[in-house]
Amino acid sequence: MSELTVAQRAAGAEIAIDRAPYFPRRKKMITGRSIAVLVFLSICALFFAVPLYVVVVTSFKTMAQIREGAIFAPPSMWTLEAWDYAWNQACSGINCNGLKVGFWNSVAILFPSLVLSIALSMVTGYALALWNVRWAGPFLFLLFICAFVPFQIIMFPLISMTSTLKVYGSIWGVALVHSVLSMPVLTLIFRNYYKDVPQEILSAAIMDSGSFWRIFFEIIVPMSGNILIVILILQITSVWNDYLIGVTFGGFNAQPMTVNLANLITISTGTVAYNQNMAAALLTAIPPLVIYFLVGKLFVQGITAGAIKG
Amino acid sequence: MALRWSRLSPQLALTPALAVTAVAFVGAIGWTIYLSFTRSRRLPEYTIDWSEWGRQYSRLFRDDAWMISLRNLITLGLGSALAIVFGFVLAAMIDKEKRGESLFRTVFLYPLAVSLIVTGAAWRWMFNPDMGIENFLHQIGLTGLNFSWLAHADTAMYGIILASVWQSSGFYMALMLAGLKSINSEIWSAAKLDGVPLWRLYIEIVIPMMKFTFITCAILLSLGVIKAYDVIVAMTNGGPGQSTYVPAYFTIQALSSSGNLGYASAAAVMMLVITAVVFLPLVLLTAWQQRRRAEAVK
Amino acid sequence: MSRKLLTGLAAGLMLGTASTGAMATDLVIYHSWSAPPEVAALNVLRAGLEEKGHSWTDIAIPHDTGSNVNLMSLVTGGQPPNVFMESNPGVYRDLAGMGLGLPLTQWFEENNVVENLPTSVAAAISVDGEIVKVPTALHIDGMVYYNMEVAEAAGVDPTAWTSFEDMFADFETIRAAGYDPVAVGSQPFQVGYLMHALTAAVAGPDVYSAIYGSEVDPAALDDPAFRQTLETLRLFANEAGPAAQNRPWNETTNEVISGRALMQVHGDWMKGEWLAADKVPGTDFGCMQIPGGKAVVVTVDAWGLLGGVPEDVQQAELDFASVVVDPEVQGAFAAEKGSTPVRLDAPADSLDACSQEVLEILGDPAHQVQNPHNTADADWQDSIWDVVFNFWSDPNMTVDDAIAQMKENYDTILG
Amino acid sequence: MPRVSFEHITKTYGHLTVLDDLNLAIEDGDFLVLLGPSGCGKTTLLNLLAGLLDVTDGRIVIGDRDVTDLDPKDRGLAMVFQSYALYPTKTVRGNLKFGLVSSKLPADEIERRVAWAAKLLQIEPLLDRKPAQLSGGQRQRVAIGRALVKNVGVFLFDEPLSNLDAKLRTEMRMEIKRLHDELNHTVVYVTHDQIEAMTMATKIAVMNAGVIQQFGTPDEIYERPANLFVAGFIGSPAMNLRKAKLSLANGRTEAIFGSGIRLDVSDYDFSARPEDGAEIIAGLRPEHFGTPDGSVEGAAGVFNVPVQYAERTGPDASAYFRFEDELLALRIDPAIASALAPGQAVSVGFLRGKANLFDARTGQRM
Repeated sequence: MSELTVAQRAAGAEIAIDRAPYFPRRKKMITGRSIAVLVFLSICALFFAVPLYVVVVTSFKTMAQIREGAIFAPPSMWTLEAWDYAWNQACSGINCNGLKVGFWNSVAILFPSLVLSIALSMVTGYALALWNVRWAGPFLFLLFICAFVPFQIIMFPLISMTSTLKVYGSIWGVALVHSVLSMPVLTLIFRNYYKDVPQEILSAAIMDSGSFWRIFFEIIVPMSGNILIVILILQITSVWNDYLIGVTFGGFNAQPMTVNLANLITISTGTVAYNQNMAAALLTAIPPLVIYFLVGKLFVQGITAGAIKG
Repeated sequence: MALRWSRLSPQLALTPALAVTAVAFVGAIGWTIYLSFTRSRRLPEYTIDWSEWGRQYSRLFRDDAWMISLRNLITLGLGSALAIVFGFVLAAMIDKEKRGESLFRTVFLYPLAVSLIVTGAAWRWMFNPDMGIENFLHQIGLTGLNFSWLAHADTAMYGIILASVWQSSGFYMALMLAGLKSINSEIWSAAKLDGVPLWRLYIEIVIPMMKFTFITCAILLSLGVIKAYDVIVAMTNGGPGQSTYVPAYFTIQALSSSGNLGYASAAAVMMLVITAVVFLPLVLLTAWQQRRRAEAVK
Repeated sequence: MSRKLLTGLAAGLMLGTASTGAMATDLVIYHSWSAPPEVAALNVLRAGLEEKGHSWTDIAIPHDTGSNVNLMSLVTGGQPPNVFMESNPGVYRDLAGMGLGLPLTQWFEENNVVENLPTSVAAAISVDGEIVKVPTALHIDGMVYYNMEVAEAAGVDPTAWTSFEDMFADFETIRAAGYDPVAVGSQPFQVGYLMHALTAAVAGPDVYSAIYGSEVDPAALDDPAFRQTLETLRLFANEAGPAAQNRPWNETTNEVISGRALMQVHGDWMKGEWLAADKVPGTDFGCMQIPGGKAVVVTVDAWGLLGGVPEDVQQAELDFASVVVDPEVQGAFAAEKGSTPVRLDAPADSLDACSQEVLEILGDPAHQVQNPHNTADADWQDSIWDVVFNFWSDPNMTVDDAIAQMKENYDTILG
Repeated sequence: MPRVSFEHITKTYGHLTVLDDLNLAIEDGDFLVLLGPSGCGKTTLLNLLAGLLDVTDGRIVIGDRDVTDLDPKDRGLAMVFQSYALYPTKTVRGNLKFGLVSSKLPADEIERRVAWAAKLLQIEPLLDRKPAQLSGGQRQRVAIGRALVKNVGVFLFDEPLSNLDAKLRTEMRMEIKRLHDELNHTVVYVTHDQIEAMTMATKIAVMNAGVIQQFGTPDEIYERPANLFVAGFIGSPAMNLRKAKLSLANGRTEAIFGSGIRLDVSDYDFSARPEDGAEIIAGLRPEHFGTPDGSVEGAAGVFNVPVQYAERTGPDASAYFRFEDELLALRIDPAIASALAPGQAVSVGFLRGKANLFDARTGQRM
């Protein structure tokens, strides 16, 4: 719907431009209010952008310049040294192979986490929303409560459980814990979204096929574009940015990048090398940032399309 | 009634989730509750001395750090609520003033992509009195200004609030933007015809219409606040003193530094109780609301 | 360079025969060290271990990243490391209870290690009468390290101080010269260490043992000397500016190295930072014990070995232990880390002016007490840290408040 | 052959009983319309037949198979939904094929059927479009096509025309009627629109409050409504229903209204012997009146009533008169309608033999 109006507006604007030379018409005035709003928004944008700006310029500075203390000044000499150090040489304990080790761990954790958590919660949400299961109501309520359970309360038992399953301290263990912990919230989001699939479409599909899985793969999954974008973004950022689960369940082979980063920031070579810290922080933040800058628009669209609601 | 596959397959499909819930949540919570009655230290101990089963809890309520944690939880909750207000204001402005919509949206949203560990590093550096903003302000002559909030017990929480508002406002803005877009566009025209000033329209019509969006935001925010941990580690590590302790941090601290599993479990259980106290009304309200909506449809 | 080569050679020769038949084993080594001198010291051990044909898998979780839970998580999670840096006797008791303890008394005797250890070290590595730890470094928790250049510029002579009164009396002079008298870091760990070092120095070994020992006597909390300790701590806290908040110890050390502050009172691992900055003990910086101190707190960093493992793994763990306690390795290790060797027979050329000072102090058994991590209940010890850090951070908190809180904690935790 | 019968069907939701011991049977090739106001249970009945809901008690038989416990797809049915329920992510072709692929038909047979249905419904050019690119009428055709390709004996329609505009609705009505005439399937069609029912059905079941009020051909339903509900529900403007008393004096049977006006119903085909003085309700269809102020010769009764207002709907017109504090509706010639002035009193006769009489106590036809 809104797409159409955007397109219409765009079309309208084009016509107006075409005609402008012949029919000079009163331009839409920028009102005082518009200016005030734009100024306010710009100031807010500044507030939001400043930390990123500071981090970026700092990561390209030399320590000598940082010590001068001009936090907002651009680098007098751009250097990639700090980046190189953070990626290739930063130490985590005795190993000085840089953040790249943790980066690949994070990648390795990310994919199984995404597949497991999305597969589990998508199917569950679909079954709860569209199929008539007698105990769906109580189960839904239980999930709702689970969504609010703080991690701390189940942390210790989960350690024992992953240990029993022999996955503690492995990529799979971390991915499994991520999937388990995110399952209630993701399920609720999927369920809310699927609740809006017209009952008649499901009825039609039941009459046509009757197969739970065929309907899921052929009808429901193709309809899940909006919600999948939102879930993917949420889940990628939360898994990638997680620290506590990684440090608790990563053992000694599967520590994600955030743990390396925290180690790096804590390890200091006499005086803190802020440029290295900031470069490391940026390196850690780049993957989710890229995703946001690329598909942030779809994220808002997905939410607008009903991905998250009360 | 005959057994039908169409009836069975959804139930089978729900089994994994049910098993996960039963084991990882219900079972684990039960386990933790049990541990909170024991005197477990570094390792679990399964004997309960019934004459003093509540000792961990009574200690908790005499522990100043726990009281600080609770107080900070409220402070953080109230402070972070600014993120919702801020998010709404931003969303309303972006929605009305279409110019630069995508640019502003991206800028407001990006902090969400950044982990709190990174956020903490950035903000701590900006709060650093020698090299951060304070130094900058002093250099340009504003020597009276004090920006080293994290260094003082009475202002450290504000630093944390600032960082978390910075981080989460964009998310609430996105939710609000979605809520605003779902409002019938005729309302704006109607208000224009009636000559209703914009601010009254927002307060009397738009905000009440968006109450579910607000409730959703409030739920998500409270969740974030109760679970707040990373931001504390990244910004202050609980200091100065114990002035920025929050329950989640307290719990981990009790487990790791004090090596007291029983005590940590009791704190965790109290976190659950807090969660229940905060959310049960909300959960019931939502359930009731959904039922009413469902009935309205019939 | 040659020293390292020699170390490796010696280690290789000494145990080469023993290990030729042994299988190469990968040891998982857990520690919390992260500062560059600490890492350099670990690399000395790694070189020694690799000489013996084993490999080193490192798992490091630095202090104060909120995850000290890790060792016990690893154990609970069924992935216990083979070697772990741990002082807390409770952990050893837990491990023994789980069948994962490895008693070392016999091994120590067979290898003639015990007779070469200072008494305080020998005491620190036993739990319930059984040796279970492998000592790796010896430190004194409260030493005064000062920048000699700054001392000269400010016109003060730290060696002339015989008491805290003398020391604080000079602060005005130092400040007038444009230097901070003392650099502190407002971090629970630094304040906690400063507190127990001050307790030993100001209140003496008896009060110290009554509070930080394995048997706690709450009456000691009311001892006037303990009150005086807290008052002294307050004087240090007054020196903490906003910049000190959350400042790691080694950054704090750098305040002194770079000449912004005169001195730092902290564990003598500070020396590693000085050496890393190419400063020479006795020339660029001076080290001394707390003026007028009644006792010093000795920290023995030690490794625990995992028991209940296959024969070949256990042999590898013992190989690791033999590397750690090897006199040559000890010398090299201490030189990198800035510690004092745990063996009295470590090569003399590895001892700098500060280490000699430390060994001299350790000559008097009555003048030393143990780091509370070796003896005290972790919960109780942690509660003291909480109280003193709150006391440190809140100028309005009185000594009475602090003592009252400690008593209450005692009743809750140990009462 | 697919004869469809409902036997003792009961459906309850918790304490709420929607259908209670309902029985209904139609023959092969019948076009059954379930007609009733919303909430009457007609859609529930349809969903029970489709298998989308489970019966609480009773039996559903299609042909000679008891389908009560079968899955929807195994019942040999096809259904067209109110909102068309097209799969939004599939093309028209994909929509048509979806139900066939799972029935494991050979590929060329599937293609053949899709082509046949597309030709029949004239949607061949649309086959590769997505539903979002279709107009309402086109979607409707696709929805019907999706049912047709399944080649089953029974078709179910759930208010399929209610989302179309008036013109399209008429067109599609004809279309569905034509398809039924051509293919001669059994159809069960749910609607609340009596025009659809009257034009398409071979059998109508009028439902209210979960009960079938009358089951019969359209003519039977219109001419001889079984009770007050059916009488009032069918017809537009609705039948005028007025209280009256029966009088059996003078060898004549007359209905006497409150105002004294008499209506001769001597030729009425009473199902039971009427009693003198019985309370009745007389049903007078608007089209069974004579011309206002025209000849009243041979009329069963004459009403002298003031005009309230008249309205024209193009070819037709209705006039409303004030009669005993209520409105009396008449269908009249549009030309006359314009001549009627409000307040003007006219006399109008009611045709002999056209009245419907109902027992005032039971509401049943007498």
